[in-house]
Amino acid sequence: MAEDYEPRIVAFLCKWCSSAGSDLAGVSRMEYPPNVVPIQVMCSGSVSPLYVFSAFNKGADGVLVSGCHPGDCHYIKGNYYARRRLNLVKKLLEYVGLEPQRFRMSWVSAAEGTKYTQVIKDFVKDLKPLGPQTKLRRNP
Amino acid sequence: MAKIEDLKEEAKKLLREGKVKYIIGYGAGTNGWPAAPLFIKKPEDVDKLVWDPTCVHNLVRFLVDEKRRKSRQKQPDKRPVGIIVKGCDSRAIVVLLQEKFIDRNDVYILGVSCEKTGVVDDAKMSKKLAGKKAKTVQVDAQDRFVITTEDGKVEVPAEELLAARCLECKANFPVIYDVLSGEKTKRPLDKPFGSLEKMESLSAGERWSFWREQLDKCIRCYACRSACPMCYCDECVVDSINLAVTADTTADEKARRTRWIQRSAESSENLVYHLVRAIHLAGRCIDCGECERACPLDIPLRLLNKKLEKEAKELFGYEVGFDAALPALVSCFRDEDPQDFIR
Amino acid sequence: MEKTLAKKSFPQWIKKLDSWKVYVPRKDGEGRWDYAEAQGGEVGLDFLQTTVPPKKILFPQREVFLEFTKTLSGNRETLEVNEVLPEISPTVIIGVRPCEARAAWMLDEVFGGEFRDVYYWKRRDQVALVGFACTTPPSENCFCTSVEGSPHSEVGLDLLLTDLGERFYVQSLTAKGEKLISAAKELFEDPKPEVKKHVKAVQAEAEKKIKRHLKDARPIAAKLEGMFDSPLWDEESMSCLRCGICTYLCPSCHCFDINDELENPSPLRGQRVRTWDTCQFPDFTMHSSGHNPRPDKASRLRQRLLHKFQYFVQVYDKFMCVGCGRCITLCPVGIDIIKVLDKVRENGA
Amino acid sequence: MKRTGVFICHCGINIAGTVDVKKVAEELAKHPGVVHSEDYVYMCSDPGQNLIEQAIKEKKLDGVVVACCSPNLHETTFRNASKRAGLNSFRCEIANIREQCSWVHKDKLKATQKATKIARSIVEKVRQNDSLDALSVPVTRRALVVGGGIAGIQASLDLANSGFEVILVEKNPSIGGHMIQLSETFPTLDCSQCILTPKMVEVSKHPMIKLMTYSEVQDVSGYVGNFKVKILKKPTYVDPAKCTLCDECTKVCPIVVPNEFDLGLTGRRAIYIPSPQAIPASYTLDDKNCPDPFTTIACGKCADVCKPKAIDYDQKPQIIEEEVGAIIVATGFDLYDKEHMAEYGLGKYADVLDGLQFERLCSASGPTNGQILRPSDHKEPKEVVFIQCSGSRDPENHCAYCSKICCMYTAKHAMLYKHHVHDGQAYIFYIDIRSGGKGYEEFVQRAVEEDGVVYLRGKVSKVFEDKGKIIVWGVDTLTGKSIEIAADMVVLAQAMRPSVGAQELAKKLKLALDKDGFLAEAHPKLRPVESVTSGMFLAGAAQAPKDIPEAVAQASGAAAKAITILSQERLFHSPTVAKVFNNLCTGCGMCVAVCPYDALTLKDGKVEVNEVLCEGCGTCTATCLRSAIQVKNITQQQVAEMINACLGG
Repeated sequence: MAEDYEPRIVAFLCKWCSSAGSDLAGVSRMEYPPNVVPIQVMCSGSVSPLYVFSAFNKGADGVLVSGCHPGDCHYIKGNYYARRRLNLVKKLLEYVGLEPQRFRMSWVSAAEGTKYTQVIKDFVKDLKPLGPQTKLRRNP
Repeated sequence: MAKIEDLKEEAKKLLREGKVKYIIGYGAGTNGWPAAPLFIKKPEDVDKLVWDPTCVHNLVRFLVDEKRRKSRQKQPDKRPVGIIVKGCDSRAIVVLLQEKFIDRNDVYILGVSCEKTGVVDDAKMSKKLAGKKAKTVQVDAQDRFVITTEDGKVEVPAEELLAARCLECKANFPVIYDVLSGEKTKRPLDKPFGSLEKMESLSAGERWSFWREQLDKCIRCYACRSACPMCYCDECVVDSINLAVTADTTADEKARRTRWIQRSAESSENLVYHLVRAIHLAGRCIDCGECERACPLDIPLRLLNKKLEKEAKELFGYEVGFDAALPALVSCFRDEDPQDFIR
Repeated sequence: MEKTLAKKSFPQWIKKLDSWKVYVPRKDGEGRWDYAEAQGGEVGLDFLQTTVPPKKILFPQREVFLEFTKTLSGNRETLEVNEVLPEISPTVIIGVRPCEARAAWMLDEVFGGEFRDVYYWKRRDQVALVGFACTTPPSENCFCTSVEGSPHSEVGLDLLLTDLGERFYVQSLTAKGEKLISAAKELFEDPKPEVKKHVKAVQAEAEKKIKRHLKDARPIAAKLEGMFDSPLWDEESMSCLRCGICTYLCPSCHCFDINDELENPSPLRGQRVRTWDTCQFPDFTMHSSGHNPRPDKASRLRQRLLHKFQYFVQVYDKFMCVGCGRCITLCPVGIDIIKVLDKVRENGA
Repeated sequence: MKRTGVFICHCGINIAGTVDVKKVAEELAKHPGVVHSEDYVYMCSDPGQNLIEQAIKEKKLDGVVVACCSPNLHETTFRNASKRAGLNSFRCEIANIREQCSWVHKDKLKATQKATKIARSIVEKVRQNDSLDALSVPVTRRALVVGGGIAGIQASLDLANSGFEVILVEKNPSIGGHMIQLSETFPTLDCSQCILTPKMVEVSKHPMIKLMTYSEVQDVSGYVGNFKVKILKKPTYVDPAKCTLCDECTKVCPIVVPNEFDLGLTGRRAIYIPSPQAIPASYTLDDKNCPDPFTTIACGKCADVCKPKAIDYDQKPQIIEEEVGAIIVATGFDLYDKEHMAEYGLGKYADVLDGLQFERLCSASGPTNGQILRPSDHKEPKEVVFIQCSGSRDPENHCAYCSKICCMYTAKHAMLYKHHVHDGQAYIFYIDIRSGGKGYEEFVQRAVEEDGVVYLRGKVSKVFEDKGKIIVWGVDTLTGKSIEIAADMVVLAQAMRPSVGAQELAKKLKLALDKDGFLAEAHPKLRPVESVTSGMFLAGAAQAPKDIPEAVAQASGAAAKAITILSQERLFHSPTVAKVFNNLCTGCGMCVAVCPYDALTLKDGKVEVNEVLCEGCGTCTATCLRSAIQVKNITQQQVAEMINACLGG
């Protein structure tokens, strides 16, 4: 694997917890790798499996979905639906042979800037040895 | 094997009394055999009905057509449609009811129990016959398949020729019906997800090579979704063509149809198509195996859907097709849903 | 030119065709036949019919027409468009069934004529078709003889090989065919006089083996003209699933769609591509207004039959059906074009 | 929309220090549909905002992207600027390139590339944003308060005193809740009834409060600002206007049942007044016990003796419909069931009491007129064991949570006991003492120091009766010694549970419950008095165990929150709500099932959105198999383009 390979990651962050947590990481000037481009969604419950497949299809090496901790959802229970739906997505992706490291989900609260930073660091670290994702990607 | 003589009587009665619009059943197919869907409008045609182990089709698919047809008619005939269903097919009706796609009064269900057998797998049978052509398949009193060929009869234990889904069938009798032919015999099931074992034992790399090879064959003829009774959407999300346009659809709405994948039958696009289909069938697929059977290139699509059926069972304790009052798999959750995969 | 080729020399001949890209029928793990690039001299001779016809090589499911890039410098927007023509080396498909070569002949008509389709012809000109006359028992649903073809039709082929047991009887039909023979002249022999008789016998036998027949195809074509509004279409299409099997896998169906596929949003970059399409998909005739002139299965089944047996006959004086039987064999619900046409014949009779 | 303007903020060096803002502006200028792209040192400054306004006007922009700090900070600033320039504020969006980019990266090149991608993705989003106007609905400026305990009373008074009409619904015949049963209250030991009854009277006399006792909420529909409530008014068979409180009826009533007010320590008649201080001051004929369920004969004696003819057997239950703009739920608590506490002999031995029963024993209006006597033999108990955490802090067997007020009231009980029985000895078994609160720790100390209460740290293993004594076995974990006390009385500090029926009511109100069955607040820290449903607020022990001052504080908080709604003529609601594409909807109802706000309903085979209820979370969108429901301005099409933009380039 080329030394300078930088995985491309799309992160779907819920507005109320994870995006706010990521903001906190910024306010606290924590440093993490710039591989992630965040997309703010209202709730992790709104993350359709289509988003995940599409991100991989358009060339993402990793996809992260992050929402509020169970019980903390701004919309009461959206993250519970996300948890169920995306568990199935993960199982399916792994079943067709996608490396399990490539799709990830995390609970990051608005207070967990440190956790967000760690989630991203770990994700990038885990993706690097895998090299580019070519399986779902169009025109690899 | 159930005898359907009593169903025929019922069918005749229904048609004679005008209680149903028509009856969807099985008749002689191309070249007289195997069976093919048959639509009966007149009582005198009821005798064309056949029932044998080649009645593989899930006729519930045609209720979708019926609904579309009705929606096009100005004054639709509101009588129910009679339909012959096996155990698996009946579960499709349950899902259609669950999703309010049909109303219970839209159908008159003529249930047939597969009892101790089921339907034959064409490939297994060809292999067994080693080049000889089958003319008929029947079930004898010992629940064996009796195949008639040009050279005479061959008797085969049912397990050897049954379709994989029949071997994994939880309820080989209709779970919902108006009249039932045959006994509600449960088949003891050692391995409800046996067909997945091989795939699950492979490494990620091997699984990828397998699916890559299989899905590369896909020509996107969409027979899989066309044969599927659950794929009743007027427009599939992978199509970006605005099929479902009505008089009040605005130009804006037409323009804003997302193109998730390209039409080109390339391996990435094929894969995404099949992934989307699989995830959309999670908790909805009742394992009638029609997608796999319809596929002209023999892509083992059932393995995708079965996997999610298994996950739904194991992760969420969810079983589809038995209770129309149940919320959809992804429309509910339990506090204790697993989250070990979440950081 | 007529020659014979010993079966045992067959692999050697294929090896000699090293300046060609060679496709041969190959069986996969599940026993399904497909045209694939030759590996060594190995050729499966015991095949009946591939699932996907050789149309996929002449008229690929996806073809790039052009590539475009939109760039902006200062306030000037430039759209750069580059036409992409298929670059293919000389190709030979060995093991084409005569019916499929007849289909190629139909494609030639469609993509030729007044509006030559450059993309098609760029390929077509490079491709030679080597036919295998059908001597093995045909499929359950072969009916080529009913639609003006035969198990040993020469139309559209460059070479026709007839299996005589130990040897092939080789008929060269075009200059391309000559060239293929001359690649390994030494393997080919002049036929002995009695061979012709043998061939005739084999051919007669093959014709006899065809199990299915469509009577009076031409009169049916004439009859179809008055049947646009017949309730027959409704009846016969009841079990249709609206999938694309019958047309995608038909050697003569050739409808397509053109789309722009974006690869990058900024700067805007993408390709214009042609992909197969089929009249059996409900969106095929969808207008942007929401109106669909063929809104139901009946009208789509009618379209398929009318195109093949009425419109095409009117324009090209031939059926757009070669009787390969794929649409019958592969239809998941047993829709049978012969049976439907039989009903057309009997309609109103 | 094809005329987007992009504005990149330097934020001094906060952004420009790590992100090459010129380069981002340059790259964005090349993006399809971008007609204006510039950078400025402080976009949020007046000159910065002017740049945006000017560009909107001059270049006829139909979309604005400001790449700057988090949208939480200046989204409103820039949306207002856009609005001033005549652009719909929903066509302005923020690309967060500070908190989520410049502040967390060091590599300038990579940070610049990332900022470019973020900005591009927001351009793609804006391109498809609709112009939207806030939704507005008129407000019904009245409130419903459910529950007439101290929390409900306080909330009602606060609302009424602010000039809003209140309907106070109480399921029992009298308001006052559990507080009216208490004797003294900690830590001041003032008389509970003395401080509560003035408030109860104020409620009953307040012109803005419509008191509905012996009534229950049956159904609630509608949404914030406009709820429709159906209230069941159960018949009392007594006309309070005529009743003179002469008490003749109870004297002749032959039916005796346990008195709820004294928690079964005394009996009452089928016709009764709950307590001498009951509000409304009137009798109730309890139709569960009259006519006697065994004889099914209504004797009619009470009506015979009632001189003012206040008794009317023909009263029927009534359903009363009310319209309100806000609802406060103050349904209070009940004590953990006796049946669950058999291990400590509660309900089995007459001299094992729960906390509320002990309150009644201490109360001057109680069954013993304030003397502490054993229920079994009416003797003064000389040794009393108090057991804390009875049923609470025990996740294996009982409630996992801490019932919060028991440490304090047990100290109070021990103290009251000593004040009544000077030569008695009080023991308290405890796990920890939690005495956080003003004057609370001092209060506990007082119990130990002044009243000689013996605190034993440890759990009680067994309670049983032996020769007229209640034997308590326990362990003092501080000394490690086993302890056996032959007590005369045992008092259990039973855990507080949500009141009976609260769960059912929560269902009717579509309120969420937490894992313990208490009503769930909208946010545990920041929205502790709001329920998950907009326009409904929580007060008192219905939300979690709490003491009187906390319940009162929360009630006032809930009233204030309700007033934020009731004080408005109209309510405004974000217009980024779900929208159904009828052509694609098949009416399967999957989205209806997931909507946390019940904003979706099925009508004629299609889904309809109640825009006022919808909060725009988009869970419906991800659930729909057909992409037939989308949230405005964050549609799947938009996200698809954003994904594209994030990965392109």
